[in-house]
Amino acid sequence: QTPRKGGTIRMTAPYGSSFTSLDIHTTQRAQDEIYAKALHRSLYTWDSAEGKPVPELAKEVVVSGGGLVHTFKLRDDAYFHDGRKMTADDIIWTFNRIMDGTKAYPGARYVRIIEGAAAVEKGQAKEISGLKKIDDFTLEMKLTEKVDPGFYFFTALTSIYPADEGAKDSFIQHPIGLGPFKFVEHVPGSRIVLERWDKFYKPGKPYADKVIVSIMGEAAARDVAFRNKEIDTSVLGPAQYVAYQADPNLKGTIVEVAEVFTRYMGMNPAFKPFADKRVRQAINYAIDSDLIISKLVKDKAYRATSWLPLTSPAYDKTMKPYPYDPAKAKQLLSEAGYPQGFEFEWTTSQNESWGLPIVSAVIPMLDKVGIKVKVKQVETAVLAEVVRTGDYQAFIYSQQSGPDPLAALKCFHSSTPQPACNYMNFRNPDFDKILDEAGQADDSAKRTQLLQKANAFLYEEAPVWFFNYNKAVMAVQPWLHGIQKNPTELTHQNTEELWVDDTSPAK
Amino acid sequence: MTGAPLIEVEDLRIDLDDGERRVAAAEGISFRIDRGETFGLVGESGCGKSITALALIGLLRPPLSIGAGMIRFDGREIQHLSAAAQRDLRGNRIAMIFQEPMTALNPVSPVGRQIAEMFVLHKGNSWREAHQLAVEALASVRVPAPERRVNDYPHQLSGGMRQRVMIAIALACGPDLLIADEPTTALDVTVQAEIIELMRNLCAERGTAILMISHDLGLVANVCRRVAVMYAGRIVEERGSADIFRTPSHPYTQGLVDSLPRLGSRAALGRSRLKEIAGVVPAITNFPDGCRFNPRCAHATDICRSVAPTADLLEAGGLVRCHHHA
Amino acid sequence: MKLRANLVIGGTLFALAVLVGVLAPWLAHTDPVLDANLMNAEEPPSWTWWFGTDDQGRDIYSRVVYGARVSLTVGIVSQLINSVIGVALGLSAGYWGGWWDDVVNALTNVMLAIPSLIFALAIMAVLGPGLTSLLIALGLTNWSFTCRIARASALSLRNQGYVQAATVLGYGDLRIMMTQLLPNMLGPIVVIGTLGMGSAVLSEAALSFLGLGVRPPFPSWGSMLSDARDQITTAPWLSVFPGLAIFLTVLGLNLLGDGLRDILDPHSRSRRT
Amino acid sequence: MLSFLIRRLLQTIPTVLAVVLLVFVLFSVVPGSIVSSMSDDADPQVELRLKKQLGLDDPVHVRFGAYIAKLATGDFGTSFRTREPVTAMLAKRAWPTLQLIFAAMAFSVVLGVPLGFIAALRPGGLVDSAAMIVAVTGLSIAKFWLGLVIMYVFALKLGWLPSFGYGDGGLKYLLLPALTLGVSPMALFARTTRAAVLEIMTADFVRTARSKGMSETRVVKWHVMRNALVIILTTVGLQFGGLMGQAVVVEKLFSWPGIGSLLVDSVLQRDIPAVQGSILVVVLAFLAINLLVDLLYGVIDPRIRYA
Amino acid sequence: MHEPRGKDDLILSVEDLAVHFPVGGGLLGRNRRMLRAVDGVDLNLKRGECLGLVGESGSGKSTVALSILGLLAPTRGRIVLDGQVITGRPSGDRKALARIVQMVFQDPYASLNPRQTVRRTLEDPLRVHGVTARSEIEDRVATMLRHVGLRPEQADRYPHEFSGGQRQRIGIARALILNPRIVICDEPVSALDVSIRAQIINLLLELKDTLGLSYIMISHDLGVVEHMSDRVAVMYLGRIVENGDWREIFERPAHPYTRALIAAIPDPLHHAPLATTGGDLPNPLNPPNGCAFSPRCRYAEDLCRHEPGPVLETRPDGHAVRCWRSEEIAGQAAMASGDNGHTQA
Ligand SMILES: Nc1ncnc2c1ncn2[C@@H]1O[C@H](COP(=O)(O)OP(=O)(O)OP(=O)(O)O)[C@@H](O)[C@H]1O
Ligand SMILES: Nc1ncnc2c1ncn2[C@@H]1O[C@H](COP(=O)(O)OP(=O)(O)OP(=O)(O)O)[C@@H](O)[C@H]1O
Ligand SMILES: [Mg+2]
Ligand SMILES: [Mg+2]
Repeated sequence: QTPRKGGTIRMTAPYGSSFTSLDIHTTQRAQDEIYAKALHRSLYTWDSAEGKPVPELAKEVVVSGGGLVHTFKLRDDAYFHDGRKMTADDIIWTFNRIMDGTKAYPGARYVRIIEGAAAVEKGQAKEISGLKKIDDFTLEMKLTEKVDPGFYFFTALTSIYPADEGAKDSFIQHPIGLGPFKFVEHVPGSRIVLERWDKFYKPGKPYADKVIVSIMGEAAARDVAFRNKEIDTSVLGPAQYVAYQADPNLKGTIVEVAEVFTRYMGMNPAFKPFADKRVRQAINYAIDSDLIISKLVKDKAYRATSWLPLTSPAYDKTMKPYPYDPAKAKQLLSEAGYPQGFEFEWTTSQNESWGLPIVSAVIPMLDKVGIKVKVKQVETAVLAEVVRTGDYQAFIYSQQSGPDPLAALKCFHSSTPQPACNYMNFRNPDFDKILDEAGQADDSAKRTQLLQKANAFLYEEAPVWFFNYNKAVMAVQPWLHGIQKNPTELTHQNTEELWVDDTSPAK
Repeated sequence: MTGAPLIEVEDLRIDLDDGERRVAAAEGISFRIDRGETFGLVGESGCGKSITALALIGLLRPPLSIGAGMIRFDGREIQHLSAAAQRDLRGNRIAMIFQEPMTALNPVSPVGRQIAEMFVLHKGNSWREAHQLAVEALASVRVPAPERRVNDYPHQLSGGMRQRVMIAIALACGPDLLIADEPTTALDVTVQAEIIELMRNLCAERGTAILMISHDLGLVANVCRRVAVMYAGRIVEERGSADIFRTPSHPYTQGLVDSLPRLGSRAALGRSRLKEIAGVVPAITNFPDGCRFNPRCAHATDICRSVAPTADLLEAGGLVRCHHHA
Repeated sequence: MKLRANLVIGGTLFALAVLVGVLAPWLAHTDPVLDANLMNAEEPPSWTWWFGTDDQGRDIYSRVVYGARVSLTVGIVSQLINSVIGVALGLSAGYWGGWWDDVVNALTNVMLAIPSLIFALAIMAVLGPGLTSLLIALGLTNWSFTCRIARASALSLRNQGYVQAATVLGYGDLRIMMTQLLPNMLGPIVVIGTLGMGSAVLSEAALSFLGLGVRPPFPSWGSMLSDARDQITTAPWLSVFPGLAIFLTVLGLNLLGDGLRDILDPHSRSRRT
Repeated sequence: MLSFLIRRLLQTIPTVLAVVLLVFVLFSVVPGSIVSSMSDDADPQVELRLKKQLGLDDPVHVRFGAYIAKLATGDFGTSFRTREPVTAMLAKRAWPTLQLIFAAMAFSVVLGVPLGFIAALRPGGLVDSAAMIVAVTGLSIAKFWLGLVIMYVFALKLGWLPSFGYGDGGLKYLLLPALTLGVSPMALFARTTRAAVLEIMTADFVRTARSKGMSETRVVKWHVMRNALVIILTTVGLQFGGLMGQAVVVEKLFSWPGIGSLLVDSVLQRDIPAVQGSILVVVLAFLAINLLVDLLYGVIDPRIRYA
Repeated sequence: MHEPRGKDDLILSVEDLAVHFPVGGGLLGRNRRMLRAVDGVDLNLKRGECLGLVGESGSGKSTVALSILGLLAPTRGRIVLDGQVITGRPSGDRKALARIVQMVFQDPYASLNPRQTVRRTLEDPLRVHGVTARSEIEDRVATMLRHVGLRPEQADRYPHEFSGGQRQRIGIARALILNPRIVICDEPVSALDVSIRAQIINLLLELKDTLGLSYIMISHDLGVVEHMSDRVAVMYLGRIVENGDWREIFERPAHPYTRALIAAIPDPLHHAPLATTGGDLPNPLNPPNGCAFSPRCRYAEDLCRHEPGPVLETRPDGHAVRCWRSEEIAGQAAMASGDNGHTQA
């Protein structure tokens, strides 16, 4: 089928009742990246088919300097929506902006990998020393570590802004990017409307004339709108996943993908019972995760074995998850000195797929082995804070565990501070050693093997209850084509690949 | 037509439906008023004066209703008229003034309009004409600066002024009968005197008959030619007003006349203990058998306790409802 | 006086709800929190599961029965707090007048100007979700109406002969307020209280919907209804029963309030013609 | 009239100040650091610098003073979350909310008041009973639940109206949210109107009107209506507050881009300047509307006009 | 009849009492005006005496009473009760005052707390005043109930179970339970059924003698005032316009207002048109210039309308009048006497 030109794509943003900001550098919420994928471009992009980041704004990348220096041969056909051609200056300007320490841009965590970036953040330097403009379309980047920069620079948090334009007050009202669609209108709390950018650098693309991203936080309302053919995509929760599967008219609309998120219960080693590995393992034995996944999550998830998710290159298919074995759990508890069990406080948010309902289902299971749970419900923002500061006995969370396995496991490295992503404050020299080795390894097979070992180590240490890896499910109207199964976040679609056929009610 | 009474009430009974049963709030009410005559109805609070008046003008509303009897106005039985015909009489030929001038006027409508309504309703005038007539009506009740006052709202007028407005409304269409239900109890004595005089003069000029209701014997006797005394839902005595004070026939009337300190009596006769009527007024749901005054009557005998007395004609003229009247 | 239908129906519904809450341990078939068995998840209503089971496999009937406790506690306690605050402020302001009256009036205006649900939302955000917070949030935000009525009653009552008599007899202010004013203004206050309880139950549901409700695992009708909203078509029984419980209770309270108003509030009693 | 207006405006100032203070104090004790609403893993040093820059290190009273000073110039501060001036955010949100509230109010008044009138004309009759059943039902349903049902019925089953959205098509997007929001005030107005009319029907001046020989319809038209309006108006004015509260729920449900959904988002994400701004705007709107109601009173009720 | 009595016979004296109410004006106190409800009133009450206080509605009678009871703080003036100055004392002294002066209210329906039994209504004051012995309390309540003509068994009933007359008896019992010296009766019978009034008037007179009480009797009903009072004070617009022995006032009224008042009473046996004064009641917020009665007075001359108001002049016989022309009017009246004070308009 040849893609049709024209038409309107009507996407939905399901994660809340507004977009945070039109300045995509300020926001790390998945919600905002939905529109950003149409409006902006970063140095890299995630190639869902290949399962890895690929250069987007560069035609070629040359690695030198022992893997630390990357030289980007930039596109010379990328135009900002104001008609100006993108050059290396824009990228340097953008990265400098993100490192403005007075603004705390969340993208700083990625740019910090460039040498001299941290100095800018601390106000000790004006420009990132590791970025060098060779000519208008050649950029040299020196990293502090031997990593693949693609994993750092593919998200919208590092979207390239037109130099200087991005600093203007008007920019936040009317953003300008490099993406296939340009900004038309934002009705806060309702929608963003974008229209085709004719000078987009991929020939013949985008296909559609217009993209509307409507904000619809209520699953039930989204359901009505989707069935009513008012929207083209809808993210499905467990209940609707079941309902759509059961409905012959809707079954065909389902698109699923294993996302790189691990859902888990983090346990605070500072809370005495959790300091004991046996207790943590006991909890993994005591919870019938498979049952929860099938009954409560309605199979809209994959059972987690250890930290790394299914789609991770370092995922070990031979590993088996903790079996459901309350007797074993009881035995481990006795060994650890808690034959009668104990009580802990479990901090959770209301989230339907990894928050409160899961906690509620786990409570009676833990009760069976004598462990009592006190629930502390907080809002998502507070939970993030709690997790970062370690102000918890246990919490349940969904954390990105990919796409880069090394970065994902790095979260358990002793050198990673708790607020960064080492939320369980995990410190184990043996683990550190394996991981450091993996980081040094040049051979990718060796590296993968070491990463698998580290992952298995975590399994054994059980710093968390390994619950599941998310299965993202989206319903897509039959007239919308070109959906990419993006494991980093299914709603993040490269809109230039999408097209609607003429059966779309929106024309 | 002369000689025929203006209004004639015969054996009227007013029922009160209190949800479970019906009780007669007033019964056996009979009286007649001639054209241009002044007739008074006195009695204590709750004896049924107001509901009798409301029955005459057709304004009884549930839970009250006419149970029996007949009201004939100008030869026609009112109850049997259509609703529209009744409305034609009301305001136009029978008018009424109420006790509380404060609340009897609509607070959010200018007084002029409330008068003008009468002309629009009954005389078919346009609002513009009616407004002009309202100014004249206000002038006729001696409201100063009537052109200005027509646009005033009730709360901008004093109590006496409001009652004048009420009189203007009542007399607007030149009714044959004016029912005045305690028109001055809410007013000061000096103002009362003015209102009473105004009402009396205007009615005399126009030949309007007055049915005046009050619990003030002195006032009624002063205004009216004939007076009926009510007690517990019945008329117990009806006399010319000159006689009823000098020679009251019914023990209740006697008691009333004697029990009240009259201005000048202490100076003339010295301070003596007032005569008391023992006991209390019976509740409407609990009227005694026989003569309703019997529990409080010093002269009561067995017959009083069992048989309700009929209305007897008195030689000196008038009626009394007592087994033992003089 | 005829016994009014709304009074009887309303009273019965409310009494029933209270009874269910009180007798919850005896009425419930299972523990509302711990007796979750995912094997039984989302069973439709049947002889075993009267109201069906939820996605966690808990018996909805038992949860609705226990939910009465939380929802009614929220309704009753928060409204009690409101009534106490409202009466205390309104009564004293109306009785004493002067600067205190001005202060109370200003306070009432402030409370009136912030919609109570929004105010409750703000308080919940500060205190965090949970039953106590909810009681505080709803208990502090809805007293302005009671206060106004209490103040107006106190203003008119203080000119009543018996209040003046009490003053003349040398009663202290507190005694006058407690023995002379309070008992005589209870009618409308109770009416407002009853209606307020109904709206508190609804507010609890609304706050649950907004993600700031009662802390689990204890079931409240509002949180059950809110949690079930995504399954409104796939498993309607999840929402029907708590929804019905809320509806009937609030309906009962509204009817009861109306009925009480007819009896207690002299304003709506028909006067003499 | 003008002096009345000015006096009323002056009177609202303490109320507004008190509200500002209240909200400010409330959120100065909020748990969770403000910076967490900005970034997940900001460098601790960055966090400190940020706090300082936002003036969050100053004592509460200094912050309050600064806040008031800025407010006086119409500056509501900058949102922590969107980094936009709160004023700009509110400006965009105000109109949708006003649309929603006025549509709901219009719907509820237009339906509720006549319903109450009809019910009152024959108390105890069939219409009365039916109207009161509708009314009490409308008051007893959880709003979000009602909204979902309305959405299913009118959008999905009947296909009459879109289930969500704002703007381009105009009225058709407004109808369902306004209907959801309007049901309970409609019920309330029906009840208030009925009670008011019944109350007024027993007033002495109604008896006077009847004694003039007026038909019942005239009595109602000439004398009862206007008096009832005074009572209804009070309820309408106060009900705006309730509507603004309920709008939070309805806006969230229908993805309506108003102040309500902004408020919920901001509350949940600890965006304090935005929360303060939204509440303040709601309060100001409420006060403005009630000022309007007060002026209307003057038009309807001469006792107030001349007071 | 009016032999001068000793100064210590005075149980109450009110000197230059003024009570002004601020009215209008909002929060900001703009256009707030003073309503001079009482403006310079002097009154004396002797032991065992009944002072009648009459006057138009709004003339300040109740305000005077409330000031004496300590319920209103006077703007100016002095009140001496049983030798003690009570003005300017803290309101905490309400209890001491309560044992000297008490009040009987107009409306027997509104003046009893509907939620308290008669017993509580009567016992609570005793308790408040430190009488704690159960038997003494019961005794005093029973005695008092018998005094006012009720049976002690009726004490456990609620007010709605009594008729209006009985309620007024309870009101009187409540006023007397603390054994006060002075009782202020504000329209004690005007709300009662006509046939009941005599019972209450007789009761009040009896109690006065048996208990040695002094009364201040406020009433519209001149018949009642004449019947009960020893002295009468006539108020008009916040001031006393005439004050004197009852016989003087009723037989030889000196102030035109008093005369108009008396003349406006319809006489049941004398069907003459009622005397009218014309004019409207003055607005207390905006009192007329000169003599307050001048706009309505048929004797008014330029002097009355423009000079500042006349002062209260006391004649040797104790009869005081506030009128520029009382002498001349008295002369005219003497000429027209014989019509029982009724003046033709
Ligand atoms: N609408 C009504 N509902 C119930 N009872 C009523 C109603 N109207 C009057 N009554 C009763 O009917 C009786 C007679 O009332 P009515 O008003 O005629 O008395 P009245 O003689 O005019 O007394 P007053 O001097 O107090 O005006 C009273 O007992 C009263 O309680
Ligand atoms: N608390 C108050 N505030 C303002 N004005 C008052 C207050 N109390 C009384 N007044 C006014 O003071 C004046 C005198 O009132 P007062 O009650 O003493 O009159 P009165 O002679 O007892 O009248 P009535 O015979 O009607 O009882 C009136 O104009 C009244 O409106
Ligand atoms: Mg009457
Ligand atoms: Mg008085």
